[in-house]
Amino acid sequence: MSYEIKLDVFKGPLDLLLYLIKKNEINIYDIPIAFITEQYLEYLEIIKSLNLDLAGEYLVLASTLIHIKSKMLLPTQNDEEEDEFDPREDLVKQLLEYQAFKEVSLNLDKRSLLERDVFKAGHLPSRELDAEEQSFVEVSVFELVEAFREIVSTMKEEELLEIDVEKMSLSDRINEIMERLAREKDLTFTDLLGKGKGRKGVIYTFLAILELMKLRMIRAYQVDSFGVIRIFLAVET
Amino acid sequence: MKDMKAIVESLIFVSEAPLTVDKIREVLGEVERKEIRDVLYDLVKEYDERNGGFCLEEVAGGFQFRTRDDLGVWVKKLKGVKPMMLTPAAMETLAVVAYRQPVVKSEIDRIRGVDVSGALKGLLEKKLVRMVGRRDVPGRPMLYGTTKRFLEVFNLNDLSELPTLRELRELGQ
Amino acid sequence: MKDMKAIVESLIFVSEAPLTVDKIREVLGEVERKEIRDVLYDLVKEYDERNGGFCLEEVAGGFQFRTRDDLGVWVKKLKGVKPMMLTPAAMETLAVVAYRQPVVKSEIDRIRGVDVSGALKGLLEKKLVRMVGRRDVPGRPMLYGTTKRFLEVFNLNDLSELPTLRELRELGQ
Repeated sequence: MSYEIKLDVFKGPLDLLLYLIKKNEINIYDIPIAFITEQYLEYLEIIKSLNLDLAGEYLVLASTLIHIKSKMLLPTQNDEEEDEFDPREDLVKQLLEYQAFKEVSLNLDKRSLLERDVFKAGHLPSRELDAEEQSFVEVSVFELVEAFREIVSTMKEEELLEIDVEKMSLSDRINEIMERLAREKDLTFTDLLGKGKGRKGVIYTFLAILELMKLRMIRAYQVDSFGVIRIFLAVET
Repeated sequence: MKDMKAIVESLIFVSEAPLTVDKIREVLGEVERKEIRDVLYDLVKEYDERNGGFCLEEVAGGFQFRTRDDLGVWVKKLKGVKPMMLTPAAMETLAVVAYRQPVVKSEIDRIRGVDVSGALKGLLEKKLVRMVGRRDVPGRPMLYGTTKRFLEVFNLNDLSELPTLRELRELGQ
Repeated sequence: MKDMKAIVESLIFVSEAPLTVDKIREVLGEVERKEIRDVLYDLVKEYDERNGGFCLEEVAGGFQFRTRDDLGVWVKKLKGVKPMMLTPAAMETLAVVAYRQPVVKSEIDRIRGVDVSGALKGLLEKKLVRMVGRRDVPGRPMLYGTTKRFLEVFNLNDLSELPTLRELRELGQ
């Protein structure tokens, strides 16, 4: 597994190239290709040595630069042709276009952005209206048992063998559930039973839920029969 | 209509999104658009002069109350939320979509010189960019454009308000 | 503090729930509660006199902008949603809880002459009523009381402002 660090300093190979052009005070219409290629490759080496993941596009541009360089080294075949094709032309065009958009994006960034610089009225959220339209039905212990049975039946065989007696007490589990609910407001039944707890953990959790329901500390609801069972705190904490 | 200014004001106040003249007209019934517009500009001016905690702005084809620019720091302190951040890469991608729309992904890739898949996905999720159709060429690639939400977030009334850049115009398509 | 009024106003403006003096103080830093309170009452008065689309109200221990009472019909027309509906049975149950809190269910049953389980459940779900403890008698029955949300919905600053039963019924439509 390769460790990848997203490099946000450069927004891409064109950005790096523009940076180098600016840094060296180079005329963009007359780029000394050999020099800039050398600089560019040097930067790639530094980035690589920092163990940063280098997007393929950086290498594509590197090969483009080398290709242009080699073309410029070749003697022009027909000396009589006055306005010969400059191998840098396409690259310069691309750089200018990119630079224009880069400026536009900086301009956009300077605007008063909603939710960053300006804010609209904090409405009593409409989600409350949505929530009221869903009518929850309180579920019976019966339905809980059915959901429990399903979870246990999907557990792997080896998990059933694990017996680890004093790892977890019922009251620990109760406290854990209450704490989670206080934090998260509501949780699905499956969230609480969770995976990777082993059969014993699941059973303890289930018993804790039953106990809490009996004490009326929590309530279980579902929107429709066989729907997701949600557990809510029945008391405000 | 008696009290029209107060009614219009209350309607804007309770709207989640910028409220359009048409929508106001729908609620008020038979009132001239011009009359509504007059009331709206009156309100804009009034809030402007008052220079209070928020003002009324025309944005994304409608009207919306927004906090005053320079008070953002305090609001952030209250809300303690991280502001909506667009990375430079996302901002550049958005700029290309905004100015070149409708545009295919390969064109954005070409201009930015990188694969913009990630940035584009983020912009779609933030509902700043949407798919607007398909280009009628082999493979029928998806075309992208900006959303109304983009106008709202960037405080623009419509796309023509996008700042023009000389260089961009010169380069053309 | 320069501009304190505008800042306070913007904070209330962006808040989802009524904003308390303490919360404002948390944001502003070292400012006297009294000073904040003065600014708030200034604003309340200002909006009151302006008589526009909304006003600033002290509610549920905080301050909140609300559309003017008599404009509610227009707002409903815009939103096209029914406001929170309480059945007469729910309203009566709520009244009993509000005036008798903390109260056990059997007492509400007795006063209303019916089993209020259903109505009580609805009120709990709407977060107008909550469990506040248990009575120290055999069986330890649950005690019910009203919530902060109840104050907010009924536009009360605290329980001492409770309207008479007749008024309450009218509010609930």
